[in-house]
Amino acid sequence: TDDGTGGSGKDGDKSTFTIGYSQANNAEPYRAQLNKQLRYFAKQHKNIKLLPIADAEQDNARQVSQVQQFIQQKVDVLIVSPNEPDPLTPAVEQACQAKIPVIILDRDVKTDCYDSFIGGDNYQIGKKAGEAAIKALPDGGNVAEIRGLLSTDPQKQRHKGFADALKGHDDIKVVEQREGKWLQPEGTKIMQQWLQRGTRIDLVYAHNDPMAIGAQSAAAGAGKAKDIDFIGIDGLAIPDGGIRAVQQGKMIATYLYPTGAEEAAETAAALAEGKSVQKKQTLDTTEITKSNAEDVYGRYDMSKKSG
Amino acid sequence: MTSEVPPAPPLLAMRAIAKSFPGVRALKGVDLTVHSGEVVALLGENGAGKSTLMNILAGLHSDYEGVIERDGERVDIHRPKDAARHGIGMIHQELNLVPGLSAAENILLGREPRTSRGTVDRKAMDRRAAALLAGLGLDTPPRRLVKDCRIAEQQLIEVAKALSLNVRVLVMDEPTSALADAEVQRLFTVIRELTAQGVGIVYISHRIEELEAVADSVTVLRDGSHAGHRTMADTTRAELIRLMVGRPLGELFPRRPEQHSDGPVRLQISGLTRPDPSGGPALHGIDLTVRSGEIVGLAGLMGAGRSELLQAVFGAYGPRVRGRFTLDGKPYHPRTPGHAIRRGLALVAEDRKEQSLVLGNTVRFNGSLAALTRYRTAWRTVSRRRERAAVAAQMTHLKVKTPSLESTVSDLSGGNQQKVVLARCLLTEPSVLLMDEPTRGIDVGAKAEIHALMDRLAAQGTAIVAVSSELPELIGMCDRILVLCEGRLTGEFHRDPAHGPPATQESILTAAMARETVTDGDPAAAAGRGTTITDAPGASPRTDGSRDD
Amino acid sequence: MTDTLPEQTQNGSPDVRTRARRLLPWLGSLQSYIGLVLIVAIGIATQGDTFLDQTNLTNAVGNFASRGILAVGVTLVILTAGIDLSVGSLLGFASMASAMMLANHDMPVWQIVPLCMLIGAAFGFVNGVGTSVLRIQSFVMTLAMLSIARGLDRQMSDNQSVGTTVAGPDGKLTENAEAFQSLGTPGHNVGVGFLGPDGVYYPVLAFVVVCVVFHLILSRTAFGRHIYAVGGNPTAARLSGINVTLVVIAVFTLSGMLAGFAGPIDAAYSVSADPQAGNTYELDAIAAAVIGGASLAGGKGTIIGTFVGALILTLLDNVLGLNAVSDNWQLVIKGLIVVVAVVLQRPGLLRTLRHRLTPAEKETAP
Amino acid sequence: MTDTLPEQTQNGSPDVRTRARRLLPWLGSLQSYIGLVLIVAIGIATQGDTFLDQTNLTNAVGNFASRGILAVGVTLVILTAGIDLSVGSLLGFASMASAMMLANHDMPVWQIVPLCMLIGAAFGFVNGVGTSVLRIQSFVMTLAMLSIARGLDRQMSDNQSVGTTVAGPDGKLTENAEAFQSLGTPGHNVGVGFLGPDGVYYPVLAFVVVCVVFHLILSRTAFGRHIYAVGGNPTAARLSGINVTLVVIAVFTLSGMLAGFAGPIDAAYSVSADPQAGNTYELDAIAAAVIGGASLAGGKGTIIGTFVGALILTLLDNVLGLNAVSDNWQLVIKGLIVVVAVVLQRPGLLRTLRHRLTPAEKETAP
Ligand SMILES: Nc1ncnc2c1ncn2[C@@H]1O[C@H](COP(=O)(O)OP(=O)(O)OP(=O)(O)O)[C@@H](O)[C@H]1O
Ligand SMILES: Nc1ncnc2c1ncn2[C@@H]1O[C@H](COP(=O)(O)OP(=O)(O)OP(=O)(O)O)[C@@H](O)[C@H]1O
Ligand SMILES: [Mg+2]
Ligand SMILES: [Mg+2]
Repeated sequence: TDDGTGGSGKDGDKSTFTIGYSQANNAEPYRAQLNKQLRYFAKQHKNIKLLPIADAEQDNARQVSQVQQFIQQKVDVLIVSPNEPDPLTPAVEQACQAKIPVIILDRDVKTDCYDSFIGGDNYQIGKKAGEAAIKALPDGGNVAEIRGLLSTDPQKQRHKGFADALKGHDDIKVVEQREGKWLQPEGTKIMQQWLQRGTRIDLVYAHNDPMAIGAQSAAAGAGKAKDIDFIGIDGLAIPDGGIRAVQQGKMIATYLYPTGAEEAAETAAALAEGKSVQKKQTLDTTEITKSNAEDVYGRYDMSKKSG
Repeated sequence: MTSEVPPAPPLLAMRAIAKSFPGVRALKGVDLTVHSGEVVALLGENGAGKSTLMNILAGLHSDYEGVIERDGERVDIHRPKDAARHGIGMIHQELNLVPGLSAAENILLGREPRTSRGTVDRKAMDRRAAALLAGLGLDTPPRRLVKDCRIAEQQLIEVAKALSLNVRVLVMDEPTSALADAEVQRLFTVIRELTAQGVGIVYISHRIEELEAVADSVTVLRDGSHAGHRTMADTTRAELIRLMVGRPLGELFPRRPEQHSDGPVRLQISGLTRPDPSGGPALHGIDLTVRSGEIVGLAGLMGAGRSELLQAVFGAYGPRVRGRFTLDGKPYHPRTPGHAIRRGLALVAEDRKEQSLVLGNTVRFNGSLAALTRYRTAWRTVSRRRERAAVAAQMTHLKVKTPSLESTVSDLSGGNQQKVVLARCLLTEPSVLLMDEPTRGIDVGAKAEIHALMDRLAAQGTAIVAVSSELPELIGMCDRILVLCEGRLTGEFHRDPAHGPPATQESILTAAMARETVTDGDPAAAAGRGTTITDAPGASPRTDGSRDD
Repeated sequence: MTDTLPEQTQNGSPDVRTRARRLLPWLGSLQSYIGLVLIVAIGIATQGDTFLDQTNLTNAVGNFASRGILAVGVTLVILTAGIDLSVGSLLGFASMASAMMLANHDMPVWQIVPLCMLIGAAFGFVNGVGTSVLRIQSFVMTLAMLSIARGLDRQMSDNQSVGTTVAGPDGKLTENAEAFQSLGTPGHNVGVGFLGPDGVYYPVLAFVVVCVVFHLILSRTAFGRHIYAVGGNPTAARLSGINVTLVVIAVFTLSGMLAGFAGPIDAAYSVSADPQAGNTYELDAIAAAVIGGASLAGGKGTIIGTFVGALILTLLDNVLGLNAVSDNWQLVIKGLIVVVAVVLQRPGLLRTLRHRLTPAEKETAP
Repeated sequence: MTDTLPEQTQNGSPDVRTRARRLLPWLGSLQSYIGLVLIVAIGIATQGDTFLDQTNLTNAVGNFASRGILAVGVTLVILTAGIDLSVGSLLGFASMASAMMLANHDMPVWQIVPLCMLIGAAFGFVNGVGTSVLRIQSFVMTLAMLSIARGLDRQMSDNQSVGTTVAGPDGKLTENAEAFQSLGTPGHNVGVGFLGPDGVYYPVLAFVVVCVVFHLILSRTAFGRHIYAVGGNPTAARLSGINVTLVVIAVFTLSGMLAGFAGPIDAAYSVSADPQAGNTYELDAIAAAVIGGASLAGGKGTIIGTFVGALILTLLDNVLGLNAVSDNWQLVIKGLIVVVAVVLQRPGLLRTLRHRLTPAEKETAP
């Protein structure tokens, strides 16, 4: 997927501009999909060349040094998906001091010194999930929430949005919540323990699809899958992703967490040519249910488009 | 527990000392008295409780019963520090050095001289260490790491360590077990100097002739109780042995006078040469023939390469040895110990703690380790029953003193550990038995048994090559004695003068120090260097000071 | 050694001590399980039948099964005074490989599992050679392998997780996928009928079988003895005719093989293979072994101990989960209980106790 | 030791061998740095000035500094044949504590840092007591502490990350916040003027100073000797009147203290304390020590070695990054190079080489 020859940012001719992208952690299906799409859409723009994507492996220090390395290489545009907001802030500032245009993708940083922020709205997603839950439980019921790694920003937003949506619906109670650390096996384990505790659960809201699917398989194992609805987030268009899970009836709904790859590529191209761009691009989510699953999948499926 | 203070309080008095270990009653109320300037020998069979008693004195065991008095004052000793505080030092039976630290650092460990800045004063340290070592006739460079020192050097470092304490009471638990005659003499000189300064010494050894040389009086232990106290002057070897063994001892050297050098050749070696790229010992063109039923002894000063010869033959150095070998007529070349064992060789290694025993494991485990394949079942598992039976047989055969087959080897007394090593080798039923200091740390009684055993094995056709630093033992047991010096054969002596020059202490020692025959350089110079052991491990030839004093 | 001498009686009532000391050896037999007993006790006390319920226990053990299997392999390595940090990554690689064999090549389970074991063994073999022939400290060697295997895993999978619930054209699971599920997907038991009315949960079965097999190997075969010898005193082992190099290579290979064996189980359990699968499992595996009494210094440890260690870890997790302890406090309590459990079952403890029951116990320095 | 005996010369050109062998000892001095040299060479070869550029090197070392400081502490523990897995969590706890002291109590740096060191030392002390007095294997004890400290950290912070860029009413950074930043926020150097024109990056300075100090302690003081003795042969140490228990407690306390010291640096570096901060740092720290030649069996290792090990790890990372090697392959290559580096700088290597220079070298058994 890459030609290993990096650091070409130094050469003088500006027919093509080099783009450096620092990814928080490649080894999450969602981010892997993002990378794929970004490579693909970058290809669509003749004037930009995407350097091999740098993977921070969830390590702030590592990501900071990667950003610093891109600065060293004098890339023309820098795209960053911060692992955590604060740690990356100074690095981003270093970049903009070096007069390198910066695009912040997916997670925010604590400075205005960037050119464009592109990202989904986790709070809104959480809220929509909450509304779906209300719809799914017309005459009330018990909800269990499997949360992402507690310290992470998306987790907080998705939790808050969901909670806010449920405000005023006293007949719907969140009876259980545990930290699933975004991991599928955790989802399974936690669900098993909840069922064991004998808590009546009508709906499970998981902060991402893997945890939802994990929980669902636990419920299925206990023969309780029919009586429980599952809601996830991400809606990846991969064979193993949430969209397929919705089609297979494992989940009643999942929420597309847009990768923003397409927008990022466009913005990068624009910045490279010195065009001005919109400072904040918030991407809307799409609710994915059985009805629209197939065409959403078709829209975002990357397997045929090579990046 | 108030005991009346005698008019002239002894330097040290231990009264009614009792100590139990799981499954063992090691000491049952033992008394020991040491007066200033006196050398008290502590005698007893393996497992009699000598080390335990002394370990208590050195503060190794926190829980015991009985009273310890220094200069008539009752003192309680429960930690090494306590012992040190009361001027008690001990040279332990097992070497206890830090391999990664230098000789000097080991000698002064815990009492490092400080500079004004509070850092370690290395120069002072090296100076003191060098001085102490020189006092023992060793000029090992103080900075050499202990792991690069020979076992004998290490033992002398232990001695130096104890001396550095300038103690009032010094316990020596088998300090000579790894020393050849020359060092032993050295050590005795040191002991005499110490006693002259009024230091009291407790001296443990299984070499009774040594005791006669140094000890003023003897305290004998048997099965953890006090079996008697004698002044060296008016006692006899026989009496001492009767006291410790409880029965009159069979003949120490049961070997019949005639020489058995006419059996079929079992092991033949010609031109064995081992270059030592790693600074280890070198062996040069050694020819050796051992016949069935023959016991061949290897004599030599320490560093002569005796151990190395056995190890090389046994394949411990891998195939990187040159020379032509035949075993029972078939060609053989050392490859690995495993290969050697399969070919019917067995080695009793020199250092039981480092080379032989899995200390943390059981007697059964250690005993059967080399012979497990013999107890294979149809399922290729090890038959516990047959294994246990075999090991048990050897244990009784060698009279090993152990609570059970399942007790940890490290809990056995030194001598009994040595017997476990012997048992392991015998269980492989070797046709050629290589023994390096087989009776190290073994009591006279057991020694006689082992000698008898060697004789019996030989009679059954086993060929035995034995290394020993005790010449009387070699002379008493061997049909032929080969003398090594600096990795070369420098003499062959026979039990039966008809076969060749007879084996006598003098002839052997002369051959052992025949440096001029191996290295050019005049005898005088050789004698001059005679008292020293040179630095670079194994690099330059070594000898030691059995000429002076 | 329970008889007391007059001297002892002088301080503190002797007979009580004596009687106490008579008791201790008897306790000794149970003692190494006290830790486990403790946790089970807590479970019963707080959750009663909910905890004891068979499904719960099956789930609890099942969740840890793949790590438990790793722990067995790691125990072998630890016995030789080595350590194997790569097992987590190897499991990850094997799980990914198995999922891809199923999803992309629709291979039957009976081919997938042996192949994965082979793959794992190959990696393990490299670990062994690096450790014994190149004399690299196992910590570094296997840490490097951890990184290498993970990298290959991610490259192979292009960082995509691969699902194991492969549907055929008819939309239903393919035959092979069905079979694969029985390797660990919750609720898919094997041996229904001849292994109890509703069969058993394969991961649990596999874990137990692995434990039994390797317990027998360690305690009954010469190879087992050699492992202990190599760990206890390599020189002695070598002079006793043991090929130390081979033994070391063998244990690492076995450890890798078991990781390969656990891979498909983990994939089936998660109904998908994640590129991160097995991440940090090595810590749990080593912990299980060490909590079970294995000494990282080598030569000391048993499979039974490791089994108990694994149970302690997973049941503790289960108990805390059932009691809905907050996630943060779970971490704290888990740490504390593990310490308590280990202290309680330390063999030394009884001897120390006996010391305390006899005079002059200023053993440990201030 | 280079003199050849007649026997040796007889086969194969002796003089060449002899000369070669004469060379080796000289090489020996450099040899233990070959690994590092190798990586620097690769860096220069592939990136030239981009790599050698001072900013780049500063960044590279700076990023690893906090882990490097942990590595120093861990080295002490490893020398006593122990291991400390808790340093990562302790660093996390300390960084959180420091951030809260700054944000909630507006405390000055010169109070924060010592306090954090105290906190770390306290945790470390518990590790030490657990290991030496309760005789819990350090692996278990510190693993438990890893979990405990992390739990407390998360509880204390309520899983919220705490920013260190605290603004006063005027909207500008408070004085204390300014000062705090200089502890590690990239681009904020200390000692501008008297430490070079644009000063030095504090984390680098701190790391180097810590290394020097503890190098002196280990090599020059009696305490240092005792650490080696305890690791090399505890019995011997005990018999020499060294208080083994105290030494062990001391090293764990120091290790914890250093983790506490590194905490604020990490917080300043991240301009915030994340509840997960320091997660898995312990592995990097131990790796640095072991790659630097420390033996987990105890008694063997140096601070210089650990320093080199740290450089190897971070520069390797840097070089691969600058060359924009795809991340998956980075993992693989990193593993491979580490192995190569370790093999190259193994002291044994030269001896082995010398063997090879003499006849009949089929040493290792089939
Ligand atoms: N740590 C221990 N645990 C259990 N039993 C022990 C321990 N140390 C010694 N023993 C037992 O105490 C008895 C006396 O041992 P000790 O070492 O004092 O004998 P010894 O007189 O030194 O014998 P040797 O001459 O062989 O050294 C032996 O039976 C031994 O098994
Ligand atoms: N640990 C070691 N390191 C380096 N050289 C050694 C070591 N041990 C022995 N040597 C060398 O091996 C040679 C023989 O040593 P060793 O003392 O074992 O011979 P030996 O004849 O068996 O004497 P003894 O058996 O009385 O110790 C010596 O010249 C010594 O230089
Ligand atoms: Mg003894
Ligand atoms: Mg010898």
